[in-house]
Amino acid sequence: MLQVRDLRVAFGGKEVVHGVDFDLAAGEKLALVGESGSGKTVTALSLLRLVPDARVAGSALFAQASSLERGRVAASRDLLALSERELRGVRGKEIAMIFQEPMTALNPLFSVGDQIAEVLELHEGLSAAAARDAAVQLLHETGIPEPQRRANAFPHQLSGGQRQRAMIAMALACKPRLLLADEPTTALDVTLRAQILDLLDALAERHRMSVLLITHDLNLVRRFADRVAVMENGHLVEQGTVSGVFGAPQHPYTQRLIDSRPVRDVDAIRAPSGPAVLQAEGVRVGYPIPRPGLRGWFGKDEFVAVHGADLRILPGETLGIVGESGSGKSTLALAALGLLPFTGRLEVAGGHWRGGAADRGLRRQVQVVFQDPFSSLSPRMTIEEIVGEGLSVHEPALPPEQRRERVATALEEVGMAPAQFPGLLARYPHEFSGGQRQRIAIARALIVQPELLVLDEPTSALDVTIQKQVLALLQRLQRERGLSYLLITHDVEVIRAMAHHVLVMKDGRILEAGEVDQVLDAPKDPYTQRLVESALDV
Amino acid sequence: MSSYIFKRLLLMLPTLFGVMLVTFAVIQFVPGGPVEQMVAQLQGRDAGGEGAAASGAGYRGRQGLDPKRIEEIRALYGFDKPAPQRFWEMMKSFARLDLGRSFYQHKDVWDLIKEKLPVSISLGLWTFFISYLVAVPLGIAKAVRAGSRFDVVTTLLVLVGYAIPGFVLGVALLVVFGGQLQWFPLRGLTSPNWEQMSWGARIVDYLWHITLPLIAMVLGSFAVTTMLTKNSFLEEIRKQYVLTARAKGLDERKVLWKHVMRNALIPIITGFPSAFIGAFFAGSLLIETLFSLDGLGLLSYESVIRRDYPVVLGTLFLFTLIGLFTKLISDLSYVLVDPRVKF
Amino acid sequence: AHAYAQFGDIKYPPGFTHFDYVNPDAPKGGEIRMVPPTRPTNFDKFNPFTLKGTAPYGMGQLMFESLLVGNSEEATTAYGLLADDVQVPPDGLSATFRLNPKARFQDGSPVLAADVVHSFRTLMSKEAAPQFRSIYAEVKDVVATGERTVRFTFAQPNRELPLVVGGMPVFSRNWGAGKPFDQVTTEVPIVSGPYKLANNRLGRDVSYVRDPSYWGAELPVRRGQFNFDRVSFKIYLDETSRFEGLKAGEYDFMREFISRNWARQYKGRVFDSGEVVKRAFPNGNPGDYQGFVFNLRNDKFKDVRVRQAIGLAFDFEWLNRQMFYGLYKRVEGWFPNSEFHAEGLPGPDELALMEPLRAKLSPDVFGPAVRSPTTAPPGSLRQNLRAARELLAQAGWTYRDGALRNDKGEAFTIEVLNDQPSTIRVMAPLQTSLRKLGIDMSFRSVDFSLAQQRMDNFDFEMTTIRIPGTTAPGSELIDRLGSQAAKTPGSSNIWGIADPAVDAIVAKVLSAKSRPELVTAMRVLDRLLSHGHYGIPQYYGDAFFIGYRPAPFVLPATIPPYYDAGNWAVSTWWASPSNK
Amino acid sequence: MPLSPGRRAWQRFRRNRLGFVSLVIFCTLVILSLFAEVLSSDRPIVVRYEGQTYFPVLRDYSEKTFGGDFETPADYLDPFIRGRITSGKNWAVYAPNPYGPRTINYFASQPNPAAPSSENLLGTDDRGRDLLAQLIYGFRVSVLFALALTTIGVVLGIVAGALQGYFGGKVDLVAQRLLEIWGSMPELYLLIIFSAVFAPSVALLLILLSLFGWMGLSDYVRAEFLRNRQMDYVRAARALGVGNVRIMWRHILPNSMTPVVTFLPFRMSAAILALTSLDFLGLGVPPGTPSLGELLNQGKANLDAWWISLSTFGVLVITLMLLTFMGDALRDALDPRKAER
Ligand SMILES: Nc1ncnc2c1ncn2[C@@H]1O[C@H](COP(=O)(O)OP(=O)(O)OP(=O)(O)O)[C@@H](O)[C@H]1O
Ligand SMILES: Nc1ncnc2c1ncn2[C@@H]1O[C@H](COP(=O)(O)OP(=O)(O)OP(=O)(O)O)[C@@H](O)[C@H]1O
Ligand SMILES: [Mg+2]
Ligand SMILES: [Mg+2]
Repeated sequence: MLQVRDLRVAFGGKEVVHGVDFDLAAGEKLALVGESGSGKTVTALSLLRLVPDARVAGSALFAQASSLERGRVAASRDLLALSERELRGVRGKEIAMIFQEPMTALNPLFSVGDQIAEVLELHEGLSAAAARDAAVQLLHETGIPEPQRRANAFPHQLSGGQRQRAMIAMALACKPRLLLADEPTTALDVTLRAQILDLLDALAERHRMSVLLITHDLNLVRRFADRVAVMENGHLVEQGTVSGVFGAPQHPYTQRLIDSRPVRDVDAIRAPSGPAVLQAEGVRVGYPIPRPGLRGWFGKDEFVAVHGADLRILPGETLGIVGESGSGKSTLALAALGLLPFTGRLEVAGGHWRGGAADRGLRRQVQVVFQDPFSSLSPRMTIEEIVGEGLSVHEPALPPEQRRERVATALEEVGMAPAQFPGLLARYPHEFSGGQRQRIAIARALIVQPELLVLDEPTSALDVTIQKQVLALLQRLQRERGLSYLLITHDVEVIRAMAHHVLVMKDGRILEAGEVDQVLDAPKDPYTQRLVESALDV
Repeated sequence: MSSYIFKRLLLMLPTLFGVMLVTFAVIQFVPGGPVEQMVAQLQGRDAGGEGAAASGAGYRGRQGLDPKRIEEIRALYGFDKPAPQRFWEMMKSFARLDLGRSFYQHKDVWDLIKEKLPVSISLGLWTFFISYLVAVPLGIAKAVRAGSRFDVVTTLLVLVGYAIPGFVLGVALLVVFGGQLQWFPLRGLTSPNWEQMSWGARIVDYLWHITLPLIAMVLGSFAVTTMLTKNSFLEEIRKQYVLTARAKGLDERKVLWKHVMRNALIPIITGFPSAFIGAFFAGSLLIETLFSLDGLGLLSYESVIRRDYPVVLGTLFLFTLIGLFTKLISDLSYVLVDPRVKF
Repeated sequence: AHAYAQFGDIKYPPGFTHFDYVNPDAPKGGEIRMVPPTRPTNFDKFNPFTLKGTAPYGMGQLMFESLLVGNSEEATTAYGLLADDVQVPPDGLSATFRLNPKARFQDGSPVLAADVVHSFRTLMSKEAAPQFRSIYAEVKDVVATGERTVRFTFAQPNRELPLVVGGMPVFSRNWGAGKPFDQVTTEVPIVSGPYKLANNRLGRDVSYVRDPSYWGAELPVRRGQFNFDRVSFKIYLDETSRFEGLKAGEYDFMREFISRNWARQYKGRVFDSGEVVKRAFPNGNPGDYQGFVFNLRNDKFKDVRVRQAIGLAFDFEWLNRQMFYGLYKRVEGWFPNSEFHAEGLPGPDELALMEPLRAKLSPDVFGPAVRSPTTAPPGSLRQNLRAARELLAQAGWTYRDGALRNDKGEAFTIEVLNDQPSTIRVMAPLQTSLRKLGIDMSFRSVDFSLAQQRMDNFDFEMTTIRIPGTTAPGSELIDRLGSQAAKTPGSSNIWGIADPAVDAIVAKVLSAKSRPELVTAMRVLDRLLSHGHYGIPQYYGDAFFIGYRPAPFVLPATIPPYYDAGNWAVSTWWASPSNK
Repeated sequence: MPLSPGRRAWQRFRRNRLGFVSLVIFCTLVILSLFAEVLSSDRPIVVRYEGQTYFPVLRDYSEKTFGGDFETPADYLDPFIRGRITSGKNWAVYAPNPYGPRTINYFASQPNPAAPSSENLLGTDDRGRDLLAQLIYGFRVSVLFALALTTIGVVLGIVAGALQGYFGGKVDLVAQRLLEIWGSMPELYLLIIFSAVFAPSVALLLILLSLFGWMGLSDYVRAEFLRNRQMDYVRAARALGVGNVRIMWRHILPNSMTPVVTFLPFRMSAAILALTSLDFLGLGVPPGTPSLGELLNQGKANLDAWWISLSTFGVLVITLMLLTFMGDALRDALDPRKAER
């Protein structure tokens, strides 16, 4: 159904995709895996001609719906040569896209319900009310609780996973014939991931929808895809059936990919060598949400995202938080960082958040990597400025050359060497791939050498090789400097590799807490049990 | 939000009081008050200039005013009372929404304002609508075609429109279309026999009168809004959500007018309320004068220059009050447009 | 008597039929459309006599009548209008008027003594504008001595006073129906004049229609006048639109005040075709004294030589040529274009007045009258400046270290203050020439009120002034030139002239019993003032610059000596057959 | 070799050809006008008189030096002096346009304002000064003044708007009310009071106009800050321990520049006009100072003297256009997403 030949994409004269060829049959599910920054997103986007400021060459023949039935491939159109108008008919209707970073990809000023309904109104010709109902239904299918209310929420009022699901709902709204899913489940916990995959499977089955799945999660590939294509550095290095490629990988990169899994290399916590770096008791966080109707004029209701959490992190310890999407993990982390108002007791690195400049000293000791790296990077600052900012704030005396050097080192440690990326330091955030941005965010946090690092899904956009590298880095730092981590992730393997203690959250409450082996090997709570099971399952 | 609104409404009182107090205090220091104005007028002083004025054939008799007369005039204007008392009395009547009476005209300030409103509203409202109706779409079109020849040429045009001072354009229009060709009338908002006209004729007559002043006013008003719209759109148009909107298959119009528009709106609406209020209450002194339209622009200017303090303070009170409300509305509309905005 | 003259010179004898400068048989009818020479924005009342508000232009001339009325030939003589007889006893302490029994208000009621008394009382009351109380300050009282006779009594003898009260507007007791006078605003006045308001709407333009049953149409003082059935005044807020209005035929008659416009703009199609005529009507009106004023309270201006030297730097000929298109005349003396202007050597009559003051006067005054310096060939500015340098040197001012300095080393600087930014145009050449003398002259224009205030406190170095020419000088001279006034803040003596000789001559002017006496005194005054070099005389115009449509009108054959162009046109022109 | 962000912005600026050319022209004009004394002056550049060389552009010479009457500086346009310094072996090199900003063409052959002629290339204004000289000097005064006023206004506007928008809450609530009070001050009366106390000067005018000139912009900046302070990258910066000032300056401001950049050219041109708008209060520039605003006023007063309004208007439009195109380029330069091709 889709025949891509010699696809080349270049930014400002620099080619990042060097002639990619692949085919995709109707109903087929092709997984595109590869190194972070290898050009997967760009490849997918260029099929819809949505890469701004890029030169796209090659051809992408897309079979017409009618011709397909008659089995004639001849009547296909070259997506790259269609007029804007023709393309518009294709976009959203026949080919839909799930963007990698749902926060920035959703319009911040429209409720997600509206944004989903819009596609339905446009392509299915539904009335506003009908589209709205359909949107709620779609949200429900993706497993968002309280879909009626969530449909009215704006993107910033949703959790990372919820946004991602809204994005998925939007893409699936018109039952497209081809779905370009760019890391669609990174922010979802394992149970939801399974649910979404089932949904996609069902659609592929029923509507012969083809899926181009971009992912780093090899388990996902195994579980879901028919065929797999491996990209490295803008080249498609290997292609084949999943079992074929995974069974007998040809290309060295593929081999490395398959061999990489997070390795546990952490010291057991030493005896409490000092006071806890983070100690929280009964932390409760609520968001104001509008009351419906006229009463909305007179006040707001509160949605409690975290109901009194207790936690404690010792120096050199990693506390992992797993839990359902939307369970309040990020909220808890933000509260711990003093970025959200909360009630309860919280002591960080021996101090309290007081707000404003008074926190300067404390800030240096507590750093964070946000769940959504793109929106957390200032769009008009270069990478050097972004990564170096912590230094210029906390070590203002540092001469500029040294600062630059340290910035380069920090980036190198997360796998972004200036040698590999010419002009790296002077680039702006939007010029990077999702995984690269995530690593920039990690480098930014690490460079100031904090004592406690809050990591909200730090490796969700990284391919396994890089993930391994980053985790190893974190482990090394912990060993060498006694760093503590608060690690939020959906990846049970990462937890296993990194955490000493683990905390399971659902619906704003802590279900279970304890040593990592204890919780993962002998889960008590039914939710935890399901979580661990499905992790093994995929 | 409601508590914020309540706070704002509550704060209007001290603000209003502050505005009046400050203005009143400033006025106390202004050299040459209404008494001096009146005295000078009565004495018929003339500083001389090029044009030899008409020799006043006025009444015979002693000229000049003796100090007693001047005292009387002072009392007439209430200047015999101490300033705090005058302020207090003024505030009391303002609280009753009584704006006082003009020093020089036989009218209440209210009546004066009402009398001038038709002209001001005519000019202002039309200018407002036309300028936004043209400038916003033009700005969007320019943003989409940024850097193209269309962009450059339209920039040039709106700038020329902006740079021609309204009165120069007005004079040119007046001379060519009013004086020479006599297509349009030279002065006023309506013909003298307006009252005898049928409704249809009235509308035609009104439009016929308003055309020239309106052109003179509106041409300069495009540039700022156009450029602001263009730049706001350029700022937004490259963001990721625009890609999403396109990926949905929305046509460019919808992408721009719905998705980008709302995001680009904040700078545009910042100027909107003041422009809207301006549409009602601000006149354009020069255009009004040129086309002999008796509007608020002329009134404000004359009252300030002639030290007609009741008119100055009364209009200030009213306009400030309305201004405070519109400011509130514009602040609220930020939230309406962008739910992330918090005060 | 049928008339009263301040100095007894009455041109028209009793029983005359009409004034010479009107056409007694002018047909009635037609319309004339004018623009007011003042700049109102609109009018908001029908009562011209209260302080607040603006009454329609033209009411005074067209609607209100007085006991006596002047004409355009005699400055100090007035003939009976509402009064058919006026008596002034030899002591000059009263004046008695007998009302014409035919006199009627427009509502048909007769004009009675009680109305005259009412008018006077009303104007003197607090509700009327304060200037009336100044104008009639010397009038002690008025009584109705009969149904149709009134007697005004005066505080002191003053030959002008009968003219003053004779010119008082008279209106009916019923106007305003007993309301306080300052509340009488929208009531149409009940008056006796030849015109009525065309409608009683307040607002922008105003039209008057001739009252066909006007009682005085056949009076000799009215005969041949007020011929138009309709007189309209239109308000334009802007000069350009006003001028375009004339060209477009929206009205018929306008007076131009700016020489540059007159020279440059009155051309083009409508002028070529004769639709509109550009015509300068010469007049015999006394010229306005316009000039720069030295503030003598400043030490640097105390020396007459300094003042004279600065005057020498003023190049009128250049200004007139380069800026005024040769349309203006130089102001000579203080009373240009009038019989009060002194020339040559003083005559015996003048010497008679001056002799007693010889000790107080500079000998120059007895020499020829001062002539304003000129740069017309063979003279030249360079020559004048050389003379000025000499005078300054004599007064102790010499050029050193980049400026003209006195022996204390102070530099000579002048700041000219007024409220009209356009003055800089006139000043610029003077500035340039003064720079050649080493004097730094700067210009400061401030807001009208501020200028007013600084004038009142005499807080300025130099300024400009215009004194309207007058045919009948009077007590205003005391306020303008008297030593007492020089010390009184707010007085019109802004120069600060404090000269006992001037005081003495002013007293002579005021006490003059006959016109020749007055003229002599005034000429002496002119000599004193011009020899004092209290200011730098500038220029005046001796003609009205008029643009009008000729077709609808017929003009009277003779143009009177003293007149105002607009009033003259309204009252003595008549409609041509084309004007229906 | 990686480019610094500043250089990248500069490159982006240069890539906007129109903007770059505008910048070049504008700078050239400003620089030329800075040398106005050489281009247009009533003093000759060099005079050779009786075997001696004089440089009147640089120094005052008394008229007596050249055989005149007065000790005061010579008027080199006076036919008398002119005759002396150009007759016989003497010679003088006059500036290309031999009139200064205040030189009245005293020996003009036509009444003022005179139409363009070989004597005065662009004609004269209504008091006999050479229009070209007026434009050159007026451009200089006006543009320098406008630059200063705009800079002050923009800085104040940004600071005030940023503080209110960034801190929001009580700061915003109170500051806004104070600004409302400040903004409704009877500006004209304050100016009149000032004009009573101080003599007019450009500096005074600058201060007075600066007092109120920033308020409009501050509203726009405030609105942008109110929105942008909620962005995730601000939260990230805060988490990093970045101080408020730095957050405002480095993170929010660059993303809130749209209104600032848009208004820049308009503010400039408004400032040019404002220079003489207060003339009627006696608060404009000292009378006689050449300025574009004054020429515009003259143009209105002398409609038939088309050369005044037309040439002034031309200069104004060109200035405004250059500024706007520069503004466009600046916008591009500040936008990292702008394609670099
Ligand atoms: N606008 C841009 N300008 C310049 N270079 C860009 C731009 N967008 C992406 N790139 C570069 O193109 C390459 C491919 O990016 P792409 O987003 O396709 O990677 P990816 O395979 O999706 O990686 P990830 O798994 O990290 O998301 C990256 O090296 C990135 O730095
Ligand atoms: N600004 C907000 N207003 C209202 N509700 C919010 C807001 N932000 C988050 N929420 C709600 O709070 C809950 C917790 O959100 P949070 O982001 O902490 O989830 P999470 O555990 O990080 O989930 P994920 O794994 O999907 O990122 C979610 O249900 C979300 O809808
Ligand atoms: Mg990607
Ligand atoms: Mg989260």
